[in-house]
Amino acid sequence: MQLSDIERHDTDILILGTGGAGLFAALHAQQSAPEGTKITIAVKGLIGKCGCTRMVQGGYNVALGGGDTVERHFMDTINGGKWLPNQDMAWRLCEQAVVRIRELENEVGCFFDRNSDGSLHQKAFAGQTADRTVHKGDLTGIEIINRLMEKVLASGVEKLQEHRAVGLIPTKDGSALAGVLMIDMRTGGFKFVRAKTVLMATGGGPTMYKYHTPSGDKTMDGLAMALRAGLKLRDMEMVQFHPTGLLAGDHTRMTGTVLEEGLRGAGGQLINHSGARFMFDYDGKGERATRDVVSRGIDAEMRKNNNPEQEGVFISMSHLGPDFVRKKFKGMVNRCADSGFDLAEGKVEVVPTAHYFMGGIVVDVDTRTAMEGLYVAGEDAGGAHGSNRLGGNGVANSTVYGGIAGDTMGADIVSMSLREPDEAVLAAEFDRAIYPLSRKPNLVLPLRKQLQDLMWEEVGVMRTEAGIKRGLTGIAEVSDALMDVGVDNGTLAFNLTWHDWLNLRSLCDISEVIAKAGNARENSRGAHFREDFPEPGTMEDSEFTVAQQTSEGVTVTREPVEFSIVRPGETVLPADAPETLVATQ
Amino acid sequence: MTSSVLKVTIERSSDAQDVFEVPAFESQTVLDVVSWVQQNADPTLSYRFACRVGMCGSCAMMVNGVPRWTCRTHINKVLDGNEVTIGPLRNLPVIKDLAVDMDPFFDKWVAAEGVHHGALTRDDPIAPVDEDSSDRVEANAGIECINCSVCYAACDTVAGNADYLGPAALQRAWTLLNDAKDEGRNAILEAVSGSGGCHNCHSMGSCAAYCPNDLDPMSAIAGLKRGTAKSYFKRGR
Amino acid sequence: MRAAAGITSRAHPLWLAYILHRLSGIVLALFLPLHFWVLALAMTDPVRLDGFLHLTETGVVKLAEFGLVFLLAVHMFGGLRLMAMEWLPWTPSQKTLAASAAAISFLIAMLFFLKAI
Amino acid sequence: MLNLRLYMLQRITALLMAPLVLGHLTVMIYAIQGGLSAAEILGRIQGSALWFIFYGTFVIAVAIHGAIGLRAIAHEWGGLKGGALEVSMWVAGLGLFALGARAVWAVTIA
Ligand SMILES: Cc1cc2nc3c(=O)[nH]c(=O)nc-3n(C[C@H](O)[C@H](O)[C@H](O)COP(=O)(O)OP(=O)(O)OC[C@H]3O[C@@H](n4cnc5c(N)ncnc54)[C@H](O)[C@@H]3O)c2cc1C
Ligand code: HEM
Ligand code: SF4
Ligand code: F3S
Ligand code: FES
Repeated sequence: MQLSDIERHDTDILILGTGGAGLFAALHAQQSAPEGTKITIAVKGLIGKCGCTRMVQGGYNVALGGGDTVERHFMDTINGGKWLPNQDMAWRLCEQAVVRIRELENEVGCFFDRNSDGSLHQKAFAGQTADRTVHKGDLTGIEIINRLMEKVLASGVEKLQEHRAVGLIPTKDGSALAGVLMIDMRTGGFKFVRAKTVLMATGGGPTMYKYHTPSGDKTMDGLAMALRAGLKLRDMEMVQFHPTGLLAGDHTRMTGTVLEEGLRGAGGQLINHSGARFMFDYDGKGERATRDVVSRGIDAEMRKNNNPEQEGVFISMSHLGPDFVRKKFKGMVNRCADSGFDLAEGKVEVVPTAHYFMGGIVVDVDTRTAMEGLYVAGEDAGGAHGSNRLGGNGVANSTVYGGIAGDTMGADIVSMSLREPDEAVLAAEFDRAIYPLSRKPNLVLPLRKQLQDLMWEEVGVMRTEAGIKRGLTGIAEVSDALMDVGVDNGTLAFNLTWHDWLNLRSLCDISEVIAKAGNARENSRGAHFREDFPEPGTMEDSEFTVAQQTSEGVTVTREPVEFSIVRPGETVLPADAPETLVATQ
Repeated sequence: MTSSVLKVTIERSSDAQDVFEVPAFESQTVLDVVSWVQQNADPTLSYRFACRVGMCGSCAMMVNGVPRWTCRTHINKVLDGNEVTIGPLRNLPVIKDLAVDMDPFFDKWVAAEGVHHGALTRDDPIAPVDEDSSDRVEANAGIECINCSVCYAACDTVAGNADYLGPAALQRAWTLLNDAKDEGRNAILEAVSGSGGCHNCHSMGSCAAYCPNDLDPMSAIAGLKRGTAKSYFKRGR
Repeated sequence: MRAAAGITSRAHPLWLAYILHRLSGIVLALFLPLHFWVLALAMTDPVRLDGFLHLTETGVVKLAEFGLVFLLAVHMFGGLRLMAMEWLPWTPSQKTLAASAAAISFLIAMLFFLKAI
Repeated sequence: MLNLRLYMLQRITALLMAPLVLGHLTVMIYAIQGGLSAAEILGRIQGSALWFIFYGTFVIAVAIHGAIGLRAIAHEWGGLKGGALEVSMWVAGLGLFALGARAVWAVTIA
């Protein structure tokens, strides 16, 4: 494999990833770009069949009246994010969600559950003050992505499936993006795709944790590429843990997958190693407290227990009546049964599990980045959620901003042309990707496990300075060790082990950033909890972290949050607005 | 479990198979077995998965001759003694080892007009729909399809008839035909009446028998046959 | 071996019904021309037709004839079942019921038939 | 390789044949008592316009029905397609019709 073997390919608009963000961008770009614009969609898996948007269960947050307003949705988002969100982004999210949901129903053809009068059914996730979440049963993501996928497949965009982006290649002066280097995973060949605009929508994905929910294809590739390209990343310490991931042992990919929120909402009980309910020791709402609180409660109980046979805690539903559970949570009961657990009658072992990444690339409200030609939307973009993402705001974020990105790119390309790449960077990125092929083959998996254990222990649900330091040392060790692990180069076609290596490379790079940002934030906000700094700090002085790759390696600085719409202690709601519209259960 | 070591035969191509000894673990799915082989024994083994929980439909393979989601199939369910044979999904071109090219499946999905044909726009209010109306009940019946292609692999008609659109695509067409919001009625009826259309289905029911989601494409296709027959008499074609 | 494994893995009631219907259809399509040819002898060679008809008295041919009538019946009820499945908006259990009713009444009819000859 | 038209033809002919086959079987049960002879058959149905229509319809139906059925099998199991498939269908259909027509002619008219 040589540099000259790289196939060169041109397009106008290139989209990386086919989650809610990527697919919406493809549709909107087609609507807004001038006739004859070539749109290409490249994705690590199959179109619409990878990524996390498909895995969305609970639903989509949108204020559709009935007392709920965009203002209320916005305030919940700001409060949930503990005043760290970029307010303009959060506002745009809440405002555009209203348009996007109509688009999903009317133009894309989604069907969401209805009330008996035919209107959309909405429910409330924890942390919301209105019944706001639109859903299709508990398989909302499947409905959204299937419908989007059909539209895109039928639209005639160019498809580069199982094409993995490995490097952003700027122009020689570094001011703009020229194109993206990728591996055609099916053949193992390289492709350099030039485009006037590129949308990065690769969806983050905190899969460097021992327990994690996202799909297997998500390994922080986008953020790692952006880091190398010198872009600023914000809120990188903010990893959301879902409290109830299935614990089925080390040897199954099922471990870490989500047992849905609704189980606790319906009255599911969490039981510790000595058979006692414990959540009321941590919060007055018990099991119904927000994700971060419950995750920390479980984590604390797990640390108290040193029985190696039992790592997690148990969720127990049987007191609600096994038949009720089987009926109401059919999907979850079946899923547990497939791993050999009886959710309806027995109890199932659970652990907190890394679920969503609030951190991401710094963008403006139109998804533009500091680098001309590069746009970022969805989970890869930072800012909309601050320190915590409300359940239901994730898919709203990716679909809203994916659409905005499509519109923005469609308009921007009119005044843009293709750019010449910096061949030196191209060569460097190529070398980086083929590096393991020239080393002596060895197993990649043990190193990945090592990183995952490390991140879980030291940079996980609860953090300390000492732990983070140990974490950083350990990450460096794994990172170095990885450079001594080679990959069998007998055949490069569909060589998953090569991609495992590249995945781990991205994860190591971003793990370091997470640890460093975590160390820089010396307070506890939302998803980030420092045992050595348990207080949230004053809201007025809120700062967010910004990480960047410089000649000295990754450095983290802090920038003040701009309260461009509302200041801490104030609200955009009318003075007489009730605290919450959700009927207390 | 009868033994702590599983004998796993993997079909690498139509005439080559490899046998691996895989340690048995508790809570082990077929996907875990395949992953173990790739991660520990043969790093060149190719396969595909994403969500690992039965939502994305990219991990389906033939397991002892039966198409299944490997991520949601506990190995104990399929072991024959301590043996299992795993091959690429039937009826689709193999890319390498256990990974197949799903494009024909999706091309047919689109060819069956499996795409929303709407008249409303994002500026219109969301139409009220009675969830209990018979049309909506019919549309909802097939809506949870994750396009995993298991039914497509199970169907002998697909095996013999390269043009046949197949159960999943036709089920999608039927769903849309019943969707009050869809305006593509004639286009759909046209699309499913061609030489690869619903009329090729022999109601052998393997699609419904093997769909891991308990969906019933066979009945959906029967619905299309009724729909097209009705319009045949009405429109004379 | 492989083929056999492939087939057994697909064996379920509806698939068996399909394969039975198909095989019976093929055999009928092969037999019918023969049957027509024999009947046409009535015109060209009545004596030989009689010869054939006498043959039906003998065990083997009688069995074969019975087999064909049986196949015709199987195919016909299979076909009617199929059309009911496709066209009648009945529930699956109603269809099973109807098919069994048809099969049972047919069996009774066959019994009378067998008694008659 | 069945489109709506072939499908409808196959089902309509099937529906048509069902009563005819039942009728035929009933007659057979009745006739077969005491054995069959050419004279008997001929005596019963020769010269009868009704029987001519009865068996004539059956022959037309079965020719269409069988040909379409064999077409599906020839495609799915035999791999025939395009022109070869069309030709084989017509050969099967016309063949069935010719043989059947000759037989009906023989027993009802000639
Ligand atoms: C189990 C689960 C349940 C969830 N439930 C909810 C919920 O109920 N409500 C809610 O609002 N949010 C929920 N979320 C979060 C939500 O799924 C995400 O916020 C959102 O879908 C992210 O969308 P995205 O388009 O940014 O990324 P994704 O949908 O993850 O898509 C990323 C895409 O990028 C591709 N990609 C990755 N790397 C590369 C590369 N190097 N080259 C090319 N392509 C690449 C991936 O293959 C994928 O196609 C849930 C998440 C999970 C995991
Ligand atoms: C008596 C009434 C009959 C009925 C109700 C009937 C019904 C049917 C039906 C509904 C089909 C379609 C099957 C499918 O699409 O899978 C079919 C197929 C077929 N029929 Fe008949 N049929 C009858 C008589 C006959 C006769 C007399 C023949 C002999 C030539 C015949 C030969 C075939 C063949 C070869 C097929 C194709 C089978 C397949 O595709 O699997 N049928 N029949
Ligand atoms: S109908 Fe069932 S088996 Fe077929 S693609 Fe859909 S989910 Fe898979
Ligand atoms: S298996 Fe195939 S033949 Fe019809 S009933 Fe299902 S599509
Ligand atoms: S991996 Fe997604 S369905 Fe199996």
